[in-house]
Amino acid sequence: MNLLLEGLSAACLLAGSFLCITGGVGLLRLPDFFSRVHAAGVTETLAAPLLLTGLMLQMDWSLDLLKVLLIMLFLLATNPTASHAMAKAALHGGQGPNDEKAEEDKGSIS
Amino acid sequence: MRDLFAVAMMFGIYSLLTAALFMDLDAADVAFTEAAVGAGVTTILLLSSLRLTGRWERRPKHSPLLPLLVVGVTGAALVYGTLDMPHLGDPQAPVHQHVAPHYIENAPQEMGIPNIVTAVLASYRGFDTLGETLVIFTAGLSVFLLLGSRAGGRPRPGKTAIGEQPVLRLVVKVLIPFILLFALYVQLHGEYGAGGGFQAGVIFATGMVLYDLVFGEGDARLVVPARWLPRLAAFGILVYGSVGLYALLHGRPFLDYTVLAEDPMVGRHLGILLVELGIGICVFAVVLSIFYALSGRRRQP
Amino acid sequence: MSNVSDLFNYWVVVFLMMAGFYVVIAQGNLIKKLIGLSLFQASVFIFYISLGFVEGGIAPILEEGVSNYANPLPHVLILTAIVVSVATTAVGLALAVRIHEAYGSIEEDDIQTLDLEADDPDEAPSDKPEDSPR
Amino acid sequence: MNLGDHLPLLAIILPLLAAPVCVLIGRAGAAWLIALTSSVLSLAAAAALLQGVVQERTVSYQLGGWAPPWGIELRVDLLGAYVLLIVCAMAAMVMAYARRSVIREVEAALIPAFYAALLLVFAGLAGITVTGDAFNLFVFLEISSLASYALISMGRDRRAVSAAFQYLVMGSIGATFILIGIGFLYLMTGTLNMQDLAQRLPAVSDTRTVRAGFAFLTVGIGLKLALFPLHLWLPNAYAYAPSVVSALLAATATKVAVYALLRFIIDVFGADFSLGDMPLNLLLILLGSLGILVASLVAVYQDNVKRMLAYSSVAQVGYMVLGIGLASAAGVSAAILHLFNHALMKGALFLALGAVAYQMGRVRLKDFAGLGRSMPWTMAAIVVSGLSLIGVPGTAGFISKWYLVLAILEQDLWPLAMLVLVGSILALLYMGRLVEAAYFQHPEKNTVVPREAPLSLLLPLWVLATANLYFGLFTDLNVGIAQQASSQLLEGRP
Amino acid sequence: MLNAAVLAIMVTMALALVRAFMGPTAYDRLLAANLFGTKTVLLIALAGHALDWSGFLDVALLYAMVNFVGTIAVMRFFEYGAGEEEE
Repeated sequence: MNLLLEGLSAACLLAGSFLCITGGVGLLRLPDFFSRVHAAGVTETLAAPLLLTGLMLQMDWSLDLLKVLLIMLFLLATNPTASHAMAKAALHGGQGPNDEKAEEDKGSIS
Repeated sequence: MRDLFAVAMMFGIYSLLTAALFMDLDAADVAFTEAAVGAGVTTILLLSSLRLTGRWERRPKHSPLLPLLVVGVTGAALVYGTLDMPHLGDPQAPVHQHVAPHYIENAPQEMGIPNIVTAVLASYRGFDTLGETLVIFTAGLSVFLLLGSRAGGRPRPGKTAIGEQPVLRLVVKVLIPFILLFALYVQLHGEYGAGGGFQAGVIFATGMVLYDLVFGEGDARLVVPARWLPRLAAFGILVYGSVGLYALLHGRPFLDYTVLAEDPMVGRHLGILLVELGIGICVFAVVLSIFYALSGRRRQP
Repeated sequence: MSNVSDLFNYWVVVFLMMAGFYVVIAQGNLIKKLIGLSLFQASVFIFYISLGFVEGGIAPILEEGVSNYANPLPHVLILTAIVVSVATTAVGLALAVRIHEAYGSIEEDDIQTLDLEADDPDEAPSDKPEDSPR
Repeated sequence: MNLGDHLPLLAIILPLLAAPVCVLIGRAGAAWLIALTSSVLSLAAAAALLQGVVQERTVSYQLGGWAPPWGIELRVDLLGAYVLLIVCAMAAMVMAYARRSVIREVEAALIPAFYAALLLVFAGLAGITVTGDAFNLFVFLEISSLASYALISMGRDRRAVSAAFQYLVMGSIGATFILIGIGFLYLMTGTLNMQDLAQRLPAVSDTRTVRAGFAFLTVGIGLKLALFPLHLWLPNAYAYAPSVVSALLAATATKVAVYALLRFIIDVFGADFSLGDMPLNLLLILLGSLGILVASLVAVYQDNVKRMLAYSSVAQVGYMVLGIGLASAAGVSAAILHLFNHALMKGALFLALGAVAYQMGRVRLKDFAGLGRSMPWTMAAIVVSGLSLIGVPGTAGFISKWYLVLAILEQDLWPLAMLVLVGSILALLYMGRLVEAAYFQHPEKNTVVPREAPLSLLLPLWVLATANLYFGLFTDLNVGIAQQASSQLLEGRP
Repeated sequence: MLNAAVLAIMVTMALALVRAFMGPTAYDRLLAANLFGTKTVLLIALAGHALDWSGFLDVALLYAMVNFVGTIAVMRFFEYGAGEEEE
């Protein structure tokens, strides 16, 4: 039984960390702000729960398990909202999604 | 790094890393406080004052030679001082021989609560904590003296802070009860794990600040009007002071909690709980009043 | 002379202290001075906590079967000192806002020039009008 | 434990808890009343404490019922009780004086908070004199300086705010240095209680950590003390603060810092370590004399009278530090004596300036023209305390300078004796300018001739002025306690 | 296995820091700071379990909250800053 648990948690952790790194690299490589928001979104909203489930599988039933679940729920609630709010604010901030020209001159001012 | 907003964010990251370092050095309570205060309150206060004083910094004109010299001398004195220090974490260091072992051995018998830090904070060195609460009260008082609670015009009810963010408003509406509940948990959990009056007060205030940020401070001031806050802070301190004075009436030295109940253990429990409550109220009122004073002020060019 | 490599962590703390101290002295912007100040104080706290660290000990929260705890006293001192540091920063920020309103800028050089410009220091019209929003 | 045993605590808890009560009540008149009663009560407690301490040398009060090294202990010896008495006395005088002066200088809505902050400054300073725990001293220091930052910025001139900011930055750096110093000491000894430190330090006193800790502590306290090179924040802070605030700070803040310096140098580190091994006595003598000369010289050229007195405070601190630097029982007792007398002189002078500011609105030298006739009582008080500042025989100032010169001659350091004389002459110069403006110049035509300050301002002013004279003539009480305190301090440990 | 995950998180944090320093627009810095915060929550949770600290989950939960509030605060004040004046 716990072999299955071990395997599952290992898989989750692996997938989580892989997504993490791809998100990070995406954050650096992608040219435009809005594509970076997407990359950051991937890591925050997908890699985080994967890693936390991996962690939960390894822990035995205790108050701590409940707390990790709480953290996961909290992250799931806040991160998408934060990314959404950021994208909306950026849009309001006059930075069109994919007009490259706006990207250059906007970059110089702020 | 001339964009002060970025500096404020970097400072948030710095205090976050300090909190992680405290975790690694087995200081759960301190990491908790540093995270709640350093990354939370300080960053928010910095941002709200940067809003008032402008975001950009000019290149300093004068040469950095003298400061470098002073810093060099102080640094040399510090390094000179560290040469005879015991290594990191070696148990024979004098620090662990003299006063600390008493706390670790006697706290369970005398206090009966697992979190020794709260035991030392509230009872052994309770007078320090009274001083600490007074420092926070003084800060709130000073900001009140400087910026005045009614400054910056009347609150603008209903003005949404971040343009039209329906999604954000909905999620925040769901989250705030959870945050306030978490603050209550931290307040009462002080004796068993990391937490206590001070951290709880900060989390309460952060919850209210979040409400203020998203729904515009007009609504927030309707919930907790700014006029009450100085009095609330004063009430928090008087709760702490009266617990101490109560011991005086019974002829015991100040801040001796054993008078609160027949069995000294129960008395100390009660004393610590009351004291933490006093701190929580005071810190909540002060942090929120400072935030109101800064965020409510109109921008004078 | 204890071998030097073990003292490495103290030197990191000293470097952080000096970085904060340098920012306080060299920078002209008042808000940056405050950030430098709290940086300086934060590194003093790291120094205190590293005093209390015990090899193999755990956080000073009593659990069965564990005898080796970190030293709780520095933690208590630091809880108070963090409060002091935040209080000083908050009052400093409030002062910076008031300075910005009085002088129009928070660069130290501008403030000094504005003060010197006023020919008779006390005659200066700069005397705050009574009705300035307090 | 009857009331008598709680005295050390009562002296500081009263103002500490009176401050929140002032804010809670929120009315100006009531706030002033609370402030006055709590400072008068703590003055009574301090006086009773001095009686108690004179008999049984030291009074110890364990907080929370815990024994010293584990809990915090309030420990009052002769020196502590003596400084506590002068702090409480000056605070009571300033509170009695404050009512009308504050109404004129502070906006009505902020007056309750103003009194609360005044009480906190006083309570913080009183706490420093009473506490026996090093970290507790840091906490009280922080309370008093934080409250004084806001109070200084309440001044009417816009420079008050930038002066307060400078004071905040330098004060916080000083406090952090003290924190580093305490950390080094704690590292090597494992305790924070001052008596415990005193016993455990000799064993480790030759290590570099303790020496570095000693250096940081001295620099930190030096910053708070406005020792000569570190005094840059003081003139602006005292000059632009409201007159009540500069009176309270000038009369007590630097004195308590001198007390802290004495407490750490002699009580905790031991006189032979701090003044013998470490070159501190030379340093103190050098900085003290430099401070006297430079500060007095600068004071002569000041146009704003408050700044002039602020610079003269830096010079007077130089005298005290000179006394300590002599590293002899006579020197330390001269320093303690001067600490007491200087509080009287500066308190009276700043209260008098407050009366002038109350009538004229400003305190530049030009405003003093012809005041001798229009405000006779205030000017007479200024002359009396001015004479005491110069050190004319028959005034308190003379006594402390006399004992200082005796201590110097004991070690036949002739140049220093000359220096004290030059300092007095410089003091004569800048006070002379003031008196000459008041009595021999005529006010410009268009200025309105001010009436005499109201009685509520004059009464405390004259109480202090007569105290200057009283302690000048009847010296046994004053000198007796100072000499006992210094001998108790020094013989505490070889 | 936990250590591998912790390592991956650290790498991502480093990348986020690079973006925070380099980021042309302030929004990029804000994004990087938010990402950094979330990753630290995960780091504390995982490392806490691996090195069995005590009381680390409260800190992680608190930090998730503080990070969220900080991001909202920056957006709120940033909007004011950018909107009204460009020094």
